[in-house]
Amino acid sequence: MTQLDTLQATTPQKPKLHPRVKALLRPGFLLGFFILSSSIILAVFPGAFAPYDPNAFDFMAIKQPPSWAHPFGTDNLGRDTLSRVIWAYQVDMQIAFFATFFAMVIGVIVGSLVAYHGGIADVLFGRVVDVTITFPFLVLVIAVVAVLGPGLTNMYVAVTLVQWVYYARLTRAEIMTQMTSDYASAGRVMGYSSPRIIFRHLLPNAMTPLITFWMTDMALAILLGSSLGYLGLGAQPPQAEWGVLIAEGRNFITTAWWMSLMPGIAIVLTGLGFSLVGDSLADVLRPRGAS
Amino acid sequence: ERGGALTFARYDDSNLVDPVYADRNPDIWMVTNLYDTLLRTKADGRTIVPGLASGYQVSLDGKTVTLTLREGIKFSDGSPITPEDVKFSLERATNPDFGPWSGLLGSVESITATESGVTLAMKNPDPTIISILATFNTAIVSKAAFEAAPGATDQEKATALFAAGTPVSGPFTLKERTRGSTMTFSANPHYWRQGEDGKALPYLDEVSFIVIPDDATRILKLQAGEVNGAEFVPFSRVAELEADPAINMELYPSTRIIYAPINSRETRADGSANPMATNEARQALNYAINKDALIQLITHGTGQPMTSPLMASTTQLAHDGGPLFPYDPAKAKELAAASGLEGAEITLTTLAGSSDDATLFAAIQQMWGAIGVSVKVEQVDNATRGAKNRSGEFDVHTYGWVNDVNDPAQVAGWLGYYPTRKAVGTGWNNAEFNALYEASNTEIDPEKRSEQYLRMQEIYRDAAPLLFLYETPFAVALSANVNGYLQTPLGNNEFSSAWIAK
Amino acid sequence: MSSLSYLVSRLLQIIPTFLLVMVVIFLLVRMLPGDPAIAMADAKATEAQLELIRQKLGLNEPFFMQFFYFVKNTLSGDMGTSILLKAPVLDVIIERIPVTAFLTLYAVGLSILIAGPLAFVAALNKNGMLDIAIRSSFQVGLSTPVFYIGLLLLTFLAASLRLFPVGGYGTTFLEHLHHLMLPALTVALYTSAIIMRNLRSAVIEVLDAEYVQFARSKGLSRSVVLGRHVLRNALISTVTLLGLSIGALMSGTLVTETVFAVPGLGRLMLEAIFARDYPLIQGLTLTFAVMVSLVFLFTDMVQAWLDPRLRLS
Amino acid sequence: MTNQAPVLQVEDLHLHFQLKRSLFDAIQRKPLRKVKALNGVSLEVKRGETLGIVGESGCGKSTLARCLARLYEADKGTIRYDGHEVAAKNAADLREYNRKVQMMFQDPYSSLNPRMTVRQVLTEALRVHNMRPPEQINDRIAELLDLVRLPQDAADKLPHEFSGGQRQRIAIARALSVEPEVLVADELVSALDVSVQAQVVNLLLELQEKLHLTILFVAHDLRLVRHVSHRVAVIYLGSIVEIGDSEELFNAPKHPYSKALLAAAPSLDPDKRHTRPSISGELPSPLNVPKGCAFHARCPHASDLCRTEIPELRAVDELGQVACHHAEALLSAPVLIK
Amino acid sequence: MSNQQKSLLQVRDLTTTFHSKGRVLRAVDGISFDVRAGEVLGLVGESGSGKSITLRSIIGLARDYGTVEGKVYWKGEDLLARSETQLRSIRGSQISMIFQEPMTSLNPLLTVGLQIEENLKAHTELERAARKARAIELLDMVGIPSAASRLKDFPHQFSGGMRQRVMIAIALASNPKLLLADEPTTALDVTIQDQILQLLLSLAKDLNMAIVLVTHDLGVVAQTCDRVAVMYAGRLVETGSVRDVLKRPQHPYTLGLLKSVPENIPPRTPLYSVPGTPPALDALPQGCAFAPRCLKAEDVCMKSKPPLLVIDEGISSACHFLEVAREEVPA
Ligand SMILES: Nc1ncnc2c1ncn2[C@@H]1O[C@H](COP(=O)(O)OP(=O)(O)OP(=O)(O)O)[C@@H](O)[C@H]1O
Ligand SMILES: Nc1ncnc2c1ncn2[C@@H]1O[C@H](COP(=O)(O)OP(=O)(O)OP(=O)(O)O)[C@@H](O)[C@H]1O
Ligand SMILES: [Mg+2]
Ligand SMILES: [Mg+2]
Repeated sequence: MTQLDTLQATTPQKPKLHPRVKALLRPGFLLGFFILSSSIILAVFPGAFAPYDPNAFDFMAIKQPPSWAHPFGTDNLGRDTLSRVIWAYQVDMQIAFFATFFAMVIGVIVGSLVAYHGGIADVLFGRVVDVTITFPFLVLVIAVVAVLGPGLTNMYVAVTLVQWVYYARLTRAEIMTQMTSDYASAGRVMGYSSPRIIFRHLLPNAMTPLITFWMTDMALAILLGSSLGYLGLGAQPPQAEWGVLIAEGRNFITTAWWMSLMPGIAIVLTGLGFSLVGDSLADVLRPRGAS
Repeated sequence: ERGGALTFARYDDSNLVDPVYADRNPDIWMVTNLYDTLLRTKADGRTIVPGLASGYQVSLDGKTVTLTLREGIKFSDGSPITPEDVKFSLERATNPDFGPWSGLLGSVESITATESGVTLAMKNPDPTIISILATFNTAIVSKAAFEAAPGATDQEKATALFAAGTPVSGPFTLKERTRGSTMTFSANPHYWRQGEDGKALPYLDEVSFIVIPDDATRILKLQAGEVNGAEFVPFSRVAELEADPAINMELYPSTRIIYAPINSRETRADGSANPMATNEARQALNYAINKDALIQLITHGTGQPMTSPLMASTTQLAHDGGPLFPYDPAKAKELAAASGLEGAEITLTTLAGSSDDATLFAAIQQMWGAIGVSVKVEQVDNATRGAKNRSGEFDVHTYGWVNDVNDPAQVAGWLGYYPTRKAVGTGWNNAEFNALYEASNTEIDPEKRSEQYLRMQEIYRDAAPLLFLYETPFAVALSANVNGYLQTPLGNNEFSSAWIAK
Repeated sequence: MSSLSYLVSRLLQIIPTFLLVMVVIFLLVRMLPGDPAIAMADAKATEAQLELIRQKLGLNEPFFMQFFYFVKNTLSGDMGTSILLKAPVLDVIIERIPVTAFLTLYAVGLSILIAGPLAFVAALNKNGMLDIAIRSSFQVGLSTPVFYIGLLLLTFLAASLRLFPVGGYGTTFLEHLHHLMLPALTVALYTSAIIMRNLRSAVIEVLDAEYVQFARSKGLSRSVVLGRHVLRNALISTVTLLGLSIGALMSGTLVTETVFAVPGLGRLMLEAIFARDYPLIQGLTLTFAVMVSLVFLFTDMVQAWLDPRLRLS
Repeated sequence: MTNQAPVLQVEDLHLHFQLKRSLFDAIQRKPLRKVKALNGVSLEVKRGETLGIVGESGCGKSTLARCLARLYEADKGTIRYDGHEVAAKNAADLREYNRKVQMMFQDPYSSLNPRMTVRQVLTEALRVHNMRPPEQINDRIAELLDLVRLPQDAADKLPHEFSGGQRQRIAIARALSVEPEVLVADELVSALDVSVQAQVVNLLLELQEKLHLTILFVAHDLRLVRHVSHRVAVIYLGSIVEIGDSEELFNAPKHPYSKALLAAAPSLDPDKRHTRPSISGELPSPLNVPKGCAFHARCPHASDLCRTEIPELRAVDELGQVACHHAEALLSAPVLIK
Repeated sequence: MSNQQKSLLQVRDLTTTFHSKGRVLRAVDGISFDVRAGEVLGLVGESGSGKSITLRSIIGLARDYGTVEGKVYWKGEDLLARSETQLRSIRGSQISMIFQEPMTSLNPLLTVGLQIEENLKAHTELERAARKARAIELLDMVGIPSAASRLKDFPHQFSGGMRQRVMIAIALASNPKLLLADEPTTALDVTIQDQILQLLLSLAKDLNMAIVLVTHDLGVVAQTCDRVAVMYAGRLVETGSVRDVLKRPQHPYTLGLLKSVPENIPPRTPLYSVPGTPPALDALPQGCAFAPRCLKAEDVCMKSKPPLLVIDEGISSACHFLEVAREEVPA
């Protein structure tokens, strides 16, 4: 009287909408997604949206307050602030991406390898982390930019040099957690190679906090880009960059507030977009069933 | 009633106010508040008048200079200022091991103290010597104080003496100081000079300095009424502050010129042919720039075009030939075409974080675009720019200059004389210019010297190793009740005649 | 006893970090274009004069000799003389440490005051309107450049309303509090956003924990449950973050210190870099490294104090 | 059952986990603290048999299982497979060993990669070990699903779409995919409900029959172990205290600990309640295993000898071995429950 | 048996639903039962059948995250109608609860002493010194050696069994009349489980305290309970005295559970197993929740939910075909 044959798999009924998709339909994500996608569109096609040449001087229209002709007003050289803010999307979205992407890639690779193999590499890594996080960050960035020459590419190099450590740290911790799961051991029992276990099994499960962190980091990269722009080490003129725009506007905060306020709003909005999307993605990407 | 205590917001702190070791403007410009010189320059920056020395005499051959000390002059501690102190001070100033300024007294052979003053024996006649004796680095310090000061070297002693209680010869004494943030001077009761109202100088009981590096913050501090003055007001704020009835916006004439050295060598540092190697090319670049527009955009109308290629118009022997290279796009184009400049790509090296330079770059890019020259920017910090200037690894970079000495020799040697600094790093090397410069440095006939200078200015103008941009004043905002403050054309902050209306 | 041994072993761990930082900064400053002589004498000096200066500063010595002297002197407590300030580096740094420390602690204090209660409110209203409102407002602090926030605060709170002085540091403790309010607030707006995010999710997590449920099943009052059981546990992860932020703050106050004319280490660092003041840059970097390490050590101790599981090895 | 030569031979296996020691402790020359997880375990598993391993939490059951699966490297001792020492093998042989000796884990929620579908899991296993040419992989997956009684549409689902029992069956399918000879089941059913447990246990019994598998069945549910095992080993603090024929051991445990353990297991009969705990005292920590017999502190029969001498595992009759100084004397003592 | 006393706790139609992500999940579905003073009631059922939520609903913890309906009479008063503040005076003093996981249910940051005294502070007038004395007494009572010196220890310094004892001590601090014990021994080893169960039983006897003991182990039920209630998918399917239920199960599910335990069956033979898996609580079938797994199910089972009917003195079952089931009772 074996019941084995009558075994039936009663899998939970599927809801109509995939729950992950549903999670994405929440207002937070929608707003964030809208902000980020608009930002990307503006960054890719600034020319299509900017009403004026962002660098054209107009001595007849210096420091004009917002009006229909210049919705965001004009700056001290008569340049249209709206156009400059729009063109700055290109630069700042680039900063957001490139100042973080390579750091993430390197950090993730190093972090996973170190976590998985442990031993002397892990000890060395610990030292590198110590030195990097105790080393004054801006000093390193300023120094690297000064050595390599200012400009965005070198800024990316500088930031990557420091920032990868944070990704690696996070990845390491996350992989270590994942390694306590039996599926990692199962991989070894199955006789899989360590690269396969690390990159095929562990890493995809460790990605969620990394992606959240990445999103936040992109927002912070824009902020850092602005600070470096303020110090003249970031974007190079005539490229409009929000930090540079704000820095330009700060001498006119009482006489032409729009010069600094408008790019300021752009930064805040973009930051908001990144963090909204980051938070929602964290919810969505978390593998279900793993409580 | 003249007097009161004044608080002044500065852009940077003085690190060591000593005649010999002052090497940065915030130090140099403070020296004469603490240490008086033998001779003085009047407010116009040209006329030399007696100071601690009541008179001077230059021998006919120019080989001996005799100075007579004023009667009854005293250091702030009441001890007399003696010829020995003067000899000590001048010997410090000539010692090449000490500060960077010893070269200014390079012509002095020896110094002897006499009953009534000192006598300088000269190696050769030096037309600048009188001006130098009115310059901060020859200011008089107390020999006794130095001998008593702790420290093994002269520099250590000088550092130790930059402290409260040190006997000084100038109108103020140092009362207290917190490195990096504040410094207070109080009136020297033994100071010898009298003001125009016949009362003893200084009028002020105290001057306090607060270091506020950020321009906007400095102005806010003044607007909030927390200080009585703020220096280095950005020109973009001048109009706004001029309109403020509570604020007295002062634009002091200066010897400051803003220019841009052009690499004039045959080849660039990377070995490629240099399109800016010819006079015509450099002239084209100059003609293509609308200085008036720059003056409006950057100095907001406070600046003025350069009229002498070698120096600011306030400098002695400056020859006013009208604005240099007035904007002439047609001529620029023509010259550019003729000199093969068209199509060249030039890198403009600017100072990172300077909004003036950013504007300048934006403007130049447009203006040169019109003559077919494309411009790239390269932002660097000050030290990097200095290194590039020295190594010649630049095309054009921004620069500025303020005279330290009340004589054109310093600026001319700097801008045009090849052996000193390769003509401000441009590599321009003109034999006639060099010879004239050398001759002028020993020429004590003012007439002849003036002619030499006229010729040098002509040569320099034609060769145009610089972009001649503009001259700017020193913009200082004072609260309306401050009177008598002066920033000299050399930049010195003069508080001795300042007072606060009660 | 065991906490002492822990302390000592943690202090020992700082040593290799310190040595590595020494190597990095030594190499880094010498890679910077330009040298102190050029930065110091600027354009006005001749090559001969520069040589003289370099000689005086020992810059003509072979590279490794310079490093040897650097290490030797540093380890014997001598960080050299600042080229820019013409004063012993150690003196200058000791003068300025209290300023930066004060500003940092002040900012951290403000951050906690701002972030703490609001994180709780947000967590208790998870995904409610209040939560969203709080989180979005902090986003502003998280994405506005410091120099801009600083300027706004100065313009409105200081220059217009005269609530606070414009910049400076003051001389007495109360003056410090008054003068540094705005710079601390500027920094706190940023830091509190980071702390708020972390604390909020920690509180949410702890609220779900079994021991909180168990505490409630004991019939404890809400304030006891939240104060004793939730807050403390939620703080544990936040303390680490706080430590990291303090570390970043210390060296990150350079722009704030410049805008608010606060004579702290950050601003000095900026000046030192521009002046290529090798000894000063080196000294400051090492100071930062030690200070940050000590902060990390301190946060570890706080954590151990909060969490008895960490106390025993 | 099948009484052949042993397929696995474990001899004197030791494994101590070193706890992290701070720098300061090292300087002070404080001794390293070790968790003594395994202290000389020897056993043999015969081909086709099921060896049950029981013991309380932390006694080293999983550690032993993991040593056998080569997740841990033993400090001392040997493991032989088919008479060949495993440690001496080269990398390729080790992979082959790992294929032949498969392990399954307790936690159905963490033993499967949450991001891989069942098909991906099985495909990967089949590919890596070249079990089937690529074109046959899907057929083989269908076969495997069938074997573990999962519906075919399970192949393209993610683990979270399955119940605990189903996940364990997926884990079994994964292990079976590489056609192993030995299965190490570490608490395979402990996390499951009784009714589901029965399903999985039945499946395991059936597969063993069908595929001639050798099974190491690690569990703490004594009833279950008794049901599935041919032989049983009782572990206490990293050592085997008793090993022998399952029925014999359950009917007449010889070691005092085995007795206490069996007595503590609650009987299903409400009329057979016992009113006093079968044993007092907490489990000692494996950080400081007591001297002598590890059990002496809780043993009602402990003598001075027990406090000083470690008892050897020795045969008292043909069916089993005991590690107790007083085994013979206790043989006559009554068993508390069943 | 002296079951004539009045009920201490009466649960009537208790229903707890969760609304999450647009789905309704009925974790407890209209259950009713009584607990009499001094008795031990076992609540058994598979994982996820709603046992814990039932307890949490009674004590008012579940209403934070779910909707709790029905009545819970405590000494004649409906607890569910009470405010949080009113509930607090009952929680921990009259009704206490012990949680499933001794490892996570004690606050790791607070000393054991504090966690005991906390309860005393909330519910008694005792002074500080008296509280301490009481805490020591309690630890002593649950069998923790050298209790006085362990008050200052933190939970992580105790073993799992000791932690569970500490939890019991906390729960007993204010002499509750009812102890809700949510799988108090599931996380423990058999030998320790044995000790804890014996402890609970003797305490219940000494203090005349009623216990609701949640477990999924039928052996534990057999060893400790007076009466049993069997839960399946949020509903009670069977209640009765422990003897009745274990020896003469009425419901096919109870029967299935009992049969899947490998007892009285030749080794290595297939075990009986209830086919299939429990249904998801947010997708319950229309009729009897057990019907899809029931070998005896017929159309009526698919259509209507059987009510819990009293079929004999003290035994109730919820099945359309009770007679059929009864036939299957093992001899
Ligand atoms: N990787 C490890 N590092 C340190 N100690 C470990 C490690 N793995 C196991 N231990 C310790 O070794 C001892 C034996 O552990 P093991 O997991 O083998 O016990 P177990 O019998 O399987 O227990 P359970 O029934 O709880 O699964 C335990 O004290 C455990 O804490
Ligand atoms: N906060 C909640 N939100 C939504 N669903 C919940 C919540 N808490 C519990 N549930 C669900 O309610 C059901 C009953 O849970 P409960 O914890 O009472 O089960 P249980 O019988 O105690 O199981 P176990 O034996 O595993 O402890 C489960 O399906 C569970 O997923
Ligand atoms: Mg285990
Ligand atoms: Mg439960």
